[in-house]
Amino acid sequence: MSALDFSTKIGSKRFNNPIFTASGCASSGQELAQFFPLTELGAIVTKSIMTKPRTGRPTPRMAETPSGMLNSIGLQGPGIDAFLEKDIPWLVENKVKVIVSIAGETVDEYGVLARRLRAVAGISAVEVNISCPNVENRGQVFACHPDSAVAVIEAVRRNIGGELPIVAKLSPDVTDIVAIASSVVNAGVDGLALINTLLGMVIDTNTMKPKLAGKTGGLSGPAIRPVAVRAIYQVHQALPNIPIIGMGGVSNGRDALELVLAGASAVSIGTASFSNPTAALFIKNELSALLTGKGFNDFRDAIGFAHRGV
Amino acid sequence: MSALDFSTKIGSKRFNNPIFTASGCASSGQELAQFFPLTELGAIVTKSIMTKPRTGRPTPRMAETPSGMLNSIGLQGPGIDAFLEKDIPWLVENKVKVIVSIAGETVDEYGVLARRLRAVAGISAVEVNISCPNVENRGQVFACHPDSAVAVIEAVRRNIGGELPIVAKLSPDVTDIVAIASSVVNAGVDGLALINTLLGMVIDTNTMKPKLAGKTGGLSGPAIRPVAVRAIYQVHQALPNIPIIGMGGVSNGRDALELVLAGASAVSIGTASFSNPTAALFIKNELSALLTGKGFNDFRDAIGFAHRGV
Amino acid sequence: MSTQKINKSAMQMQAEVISNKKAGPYNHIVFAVGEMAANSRPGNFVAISIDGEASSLILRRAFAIYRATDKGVMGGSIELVIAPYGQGSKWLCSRNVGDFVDLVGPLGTSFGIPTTNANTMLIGGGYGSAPLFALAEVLKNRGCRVDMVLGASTASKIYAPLEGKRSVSSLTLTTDDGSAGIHGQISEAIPRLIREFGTEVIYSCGPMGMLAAVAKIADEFDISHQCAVEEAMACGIGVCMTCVVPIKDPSGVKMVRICIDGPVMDGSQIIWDKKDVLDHL
Amino acid sequence: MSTQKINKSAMQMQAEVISNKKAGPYNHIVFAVGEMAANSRPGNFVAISIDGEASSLILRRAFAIYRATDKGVMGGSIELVIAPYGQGSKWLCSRNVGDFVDLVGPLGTSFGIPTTNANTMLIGGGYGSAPLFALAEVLKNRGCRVDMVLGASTASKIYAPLEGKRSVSSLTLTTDDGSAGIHGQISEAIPRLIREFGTEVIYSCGPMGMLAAVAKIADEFDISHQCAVEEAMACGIGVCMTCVVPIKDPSGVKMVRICIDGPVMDGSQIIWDKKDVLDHL
Ligand SMILES: Cc1cc2nc3c(=O)[nH]c(=O)nc-3n(C[C@H](O)[C@H](O)[C@H](O)COP(=O)(O)OP(=O)(O)OC[C@H]3O[C@@H](n4cnc5c(N)ncnc54)[C@H](O)[C@@H]3O)c2cc1C
Ligand SMILES: Cc1cc2nc3c(=O)[nH]c(=O)nc-3n(C[C@H](O)[C@H](O)[C@H](O)COP(=O)(O)OP(=O)(O)OC[C@H]3O[C@@H](n4cnc5c(N)ncnc54)[C@H](O)[C@@H]3O)c2cc1C
Ligand SMILES: Cc1cc2nc3c(=O)[nH]c(=O)nc-3n(C[C@H](O)[C@H](O)[C@H](O)COP(=O)(O)O)c2cc1C
Ligand SMILES: Cc1cc2nc3c(=O)[nH]c(=O)nc-3n(C[C@H](O)[C@H](O)[C@H](O)COP(=O)(O)O)c2cc1C
Ligand code: FES
Ligand code: FES
Repeated sequence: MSALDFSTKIGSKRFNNPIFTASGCASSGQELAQFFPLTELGAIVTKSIMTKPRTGRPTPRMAETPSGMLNSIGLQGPGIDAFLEKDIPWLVENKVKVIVSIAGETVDEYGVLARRLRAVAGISAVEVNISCPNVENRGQVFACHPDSAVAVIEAVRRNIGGELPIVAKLSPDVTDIVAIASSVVNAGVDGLALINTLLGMVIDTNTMKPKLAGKTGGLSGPAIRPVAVRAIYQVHQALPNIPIIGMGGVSNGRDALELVLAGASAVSIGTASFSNPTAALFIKNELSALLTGKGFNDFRDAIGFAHRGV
Repeated sequence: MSALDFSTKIGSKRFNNPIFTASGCASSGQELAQFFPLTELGAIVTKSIMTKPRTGRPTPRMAETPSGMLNSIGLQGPGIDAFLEKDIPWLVENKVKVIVSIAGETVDEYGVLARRLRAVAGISAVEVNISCPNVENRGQVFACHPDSAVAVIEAVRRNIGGELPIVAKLSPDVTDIVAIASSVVNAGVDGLALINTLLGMVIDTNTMKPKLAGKTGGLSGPAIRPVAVRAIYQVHQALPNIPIIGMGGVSNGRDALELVLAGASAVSIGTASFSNPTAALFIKNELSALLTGKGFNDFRDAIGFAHRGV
Repeated sequence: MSTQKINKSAMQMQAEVISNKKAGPYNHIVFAVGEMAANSRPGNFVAISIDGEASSLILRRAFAIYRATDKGVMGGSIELVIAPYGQGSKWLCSRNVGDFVDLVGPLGTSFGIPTTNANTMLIGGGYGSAPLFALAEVLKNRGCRVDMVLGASTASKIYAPLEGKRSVSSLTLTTDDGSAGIHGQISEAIPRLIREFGTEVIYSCGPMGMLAAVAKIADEFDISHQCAVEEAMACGIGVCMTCVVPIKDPSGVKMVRICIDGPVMDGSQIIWDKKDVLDHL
Repeated sequence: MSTQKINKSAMQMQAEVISNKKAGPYNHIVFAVGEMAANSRPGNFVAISIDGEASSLILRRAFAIYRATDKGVMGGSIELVIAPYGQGSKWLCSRNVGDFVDLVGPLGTSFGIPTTNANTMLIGGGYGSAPLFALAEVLKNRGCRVDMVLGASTASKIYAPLEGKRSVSSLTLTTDDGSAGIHGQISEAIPRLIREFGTEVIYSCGPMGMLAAVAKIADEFDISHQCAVEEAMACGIGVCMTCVVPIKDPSGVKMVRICIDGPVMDGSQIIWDKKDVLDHL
């Protein structure tokens, strides 16, 4: 059995392996470094950052659900300046591959964020979060409509310049995800991140009120994996040449393989890191063993394999 | 503690209690009758029936998922003639309250089905399934777009005549469920059924192919409950006077109460009956005890309680 | 409620594990089920909940009844033979004596018994041999000749307990790897045996591929064939429509639920080739 | 990897249950944790996985360390005091000696210890008293006066084991129903006790409502107040941002993660009134 070539590509950038963290589920990396060397992962995708510091939503911000959880963080973060000053240097210094996730309230803000990133050395891609459900009104979820999604991507593309791959992160809460995906691909993204959380709610039957202070929250974890696999499969079928960073309920190597077979070029680990701080590393090792066991020599041969004959 | 008035209303029809079966999860009732008297339930909602006998999809038709399952039955059924001849008489004879679910491939078919039902004695409502994900193309999911949803409802309303309440069953796989709900309410439905299954997929990592013969399937069970609660809450907030038959992952009295507090006037039990043949009866009893324990004298006071102050 | 026929003697209960023993690669587990045992016939199955209330595994698993004993020291009991394969069966195989499981049964159709004595052949693959031993006993009591043929990939996977052999006139083993009995697939050995024993009725239970091969042979010899089929089951009680197999029908194909119209079905009625089915959908 | 400071001595391990005993309405459980014990300080907590791999409960539960023993017969151990409340805590309370649980710890900040001897008051509500006994021991060894005040809704819910009382100068109990100690809420009794004992530093742990009341009193008396707060936690290691509490900040409100910047925090910095927070969001 020859060694597995485990590397993958998003746009022009190559990653040593396809296991990434999911935005918002590894903060900016340092918190996990006690548990394993972050350089073991393909990349750390940082928590979506906005232009200004942001307090986020009041608590409670989470509710456990069957095989999943709701969160309503509301994009709490230090703002792009503090982020670039404090978080990025630590990652770069420690040779961690970084994908920076950005989020804005307006199309212009995305442009501003992209411009701030253009000069930053050491980052490998930008993930444009246009699908966060934890914002005051659903109208702000740009990924709900092709027009608004395209407007954001164009603002980012205009401002970022150079070679940095642009990945658009989409929401599953739409009537036709393939249509949204096609529109951002036409607008020039280099990759897609699928899927963000599903909009959900839990009502506390003791208090008889919504459990989250923000009422609704984003559903993540194993519960949503079938929705993620479906979305990745549909989009890969329609757009086979666009790399997809897949995510949604992956908690072991088998799950990761499922997303890869559906069409993911990389797999991000989100909620699983909450149950298990070393989840991403463990999943990477399991996936590698599974692929080798199935006779794959090159990870890239497995991408979208479920679409092809055996 | 005074006795609980557990009755509920959908349109002009009164039901003894708010626990129903979910369409497709109790076949046409007889199968469950060994386990408890069906008259104990508010109503049996029968499996969606089409004009002609229908073979449905090939097997495998199901895949278990974390806290849920996918199904891809493809609306197998005997067709409206055999259904009215064999299944309905048994239910009526045994004094079971029946809500008939109908599904068509075209707007006209829904009209034909409605006309066939208009003369049938002993049924309490018609549930119009415009949201089955297990059809050959997603274009057939009428509930995906307000126009097609309204066209179906108008065809049913025109053909059914009389007093029979019309309930539209909606899909959560849309960008804006409130918009779809509003459009069918304007078209004259008496109630809404929320939610049908979410479109999902499982890939078998042994065969490296989609596990279901039909590739995609509908996701049901506790995994989707937060999505159901959110959909019911949103729609009840926008349309507080329209009765909602809530469903999605209810497996005990607490779950049922959660949907009621969100705005459901009745709760249908689906996948839970697969794990537990007596689930519906048990849930009815638990819900009744919970409501009484919280001091409710009238079930209807609890409907949508999470929207109001305590 | 009048005229309810489906799932007629089924009940749901908490059944106590009264024995759980390794038997080669299988676990042989005995449950105290009281009066349920009296209603259990060879071919019936039970459906068991897995892993408690907080489990993410929400569906029951179906298991063929290996043997039902109406009256014993512990009252009625049923026995199952389980291959620890995935999460559900492994959980069940790790139950201890004294544990309770949530069990629904008996479910499904049972094997039809000839009204006159006949030469019968019982063909089992893997854990599929489980329900055949109780069947053999019933057939023998009816005065039938019972020839049993059990196949598996390798010797250790053949489930054939000593006491099960009492009721059979002959026992033939086949293994794909030749580690026991006849070398080769079970279906290769059967035609010769049918001729040798003058078989008039075939009963089979095992993987669908094996059943299909047996059905073809039964058809060639024009002898009746009852087989216990398997398909992914969500409910086990006829309400979900997931467990269907395609059977021949004037209109082309009809899908029938194997949890209530099976698992025992007439092999000649089943459309075994998936391609033939797809053409009709 | 350079300069990594967060979760500095945290590790993930399979910890064996070496004792599990009922203590009134609580369970007192001891785990063998090896070297983890040496790094555990009063105020730290551990996060434990619930119910195995097939569970639908995917998040860990956090528990304050009641006591850590560096070297014992079984090597290092930690002790927890758990109220069986919902699915997670009930599962944990039903573990048997010899079972293993997946445990991450020690996590979070610990109580700050005065550098000079001071008059300290330790205020605990419900299972919130758990970490205070180990703290009392440390404070006493530093030469501090330690007055302990424990409150609960009713007598049986006060967790105050005999051996825990060794390190305290005085122990006052309060119950909402008057079934033991002073009748009334814990916060009503405190002002008088502060005056009586000349308290200079307050440590508190318990329900947020109680902590808020204590914070108000500490503010009135202008004495320092360290409290161990609670908020719904998804990860326990600082990556998810669910567990925040609002603290005062030049810009208005800042949300800090109590799993890494807490659970022990400066009571005077916390914005206790939810309304004040909402106004700032
Ligand atoms: C009518 C009926 C009777 C059955 N009787 C028995 C019985 O007597 N004894 C028994 O052990 N099982 C029996 N089964 C199978 C049983 O219901 C479960 O499918 C099996 O125990 C695996 O469940 P799991 O949770 O362990 O695995 P899952 O993770 O649920 O895996 C199920 C999948 O594995 C396949 N599979 C199941 N078992 C095996 C195996 N041994 N080798 C290879 N693939 C397998 C199935 O086809 C299915 O695709 C029966 C099934 C049916 C429908
Ligand atoms: C830093 C920290 C330290 C903790 N230390 C302890 C400890 O030492 N001992 C301990 O028993 N628990 C402790 N907890 C609480 C513990 O983490 C769990 O929340 C608790 O065990 C309930 O979990 P569950 O799965 O049983 O209930 P769930 O079903 O998860 O219910 C959790 C909900 O119940 C509330 N709740 C939790 N416990 C109680 C209770 N006893 N009475 C009333 N409401 C309650 C919570 O606020 C939450 O809303 C601590 C929590 C944190 C964040
Ligand atoms: C607590 C939490 C915070 C999240 N924050 C972000 C975020 O800031 N930006 C983003 O694009 N996605 C965010 N997500 C979504 C995840 O990146 C991921 O898309 C989703 O959780 C599905 O993956 P999972 O099931 O593996 O968690 C967040 C998810 C969780 C659970
Ligand atoms: C096996 C199966 C078959 C179903 N068939 C139908 C159907 O024929 N018509 C329909 O409107 N909904 C159908 N549904 C959807 C259910 O009625 C229900 O909306 C959904 O399963 C969510 O509820 P649950 O989580 O309680 O199962 C089916 C669901 C399942 C699991
Ligand atoms: S398993 Fe549900 S109908 Fe057979
Ligand atoms: S619990 Fe996740 S950041 Fe604190």
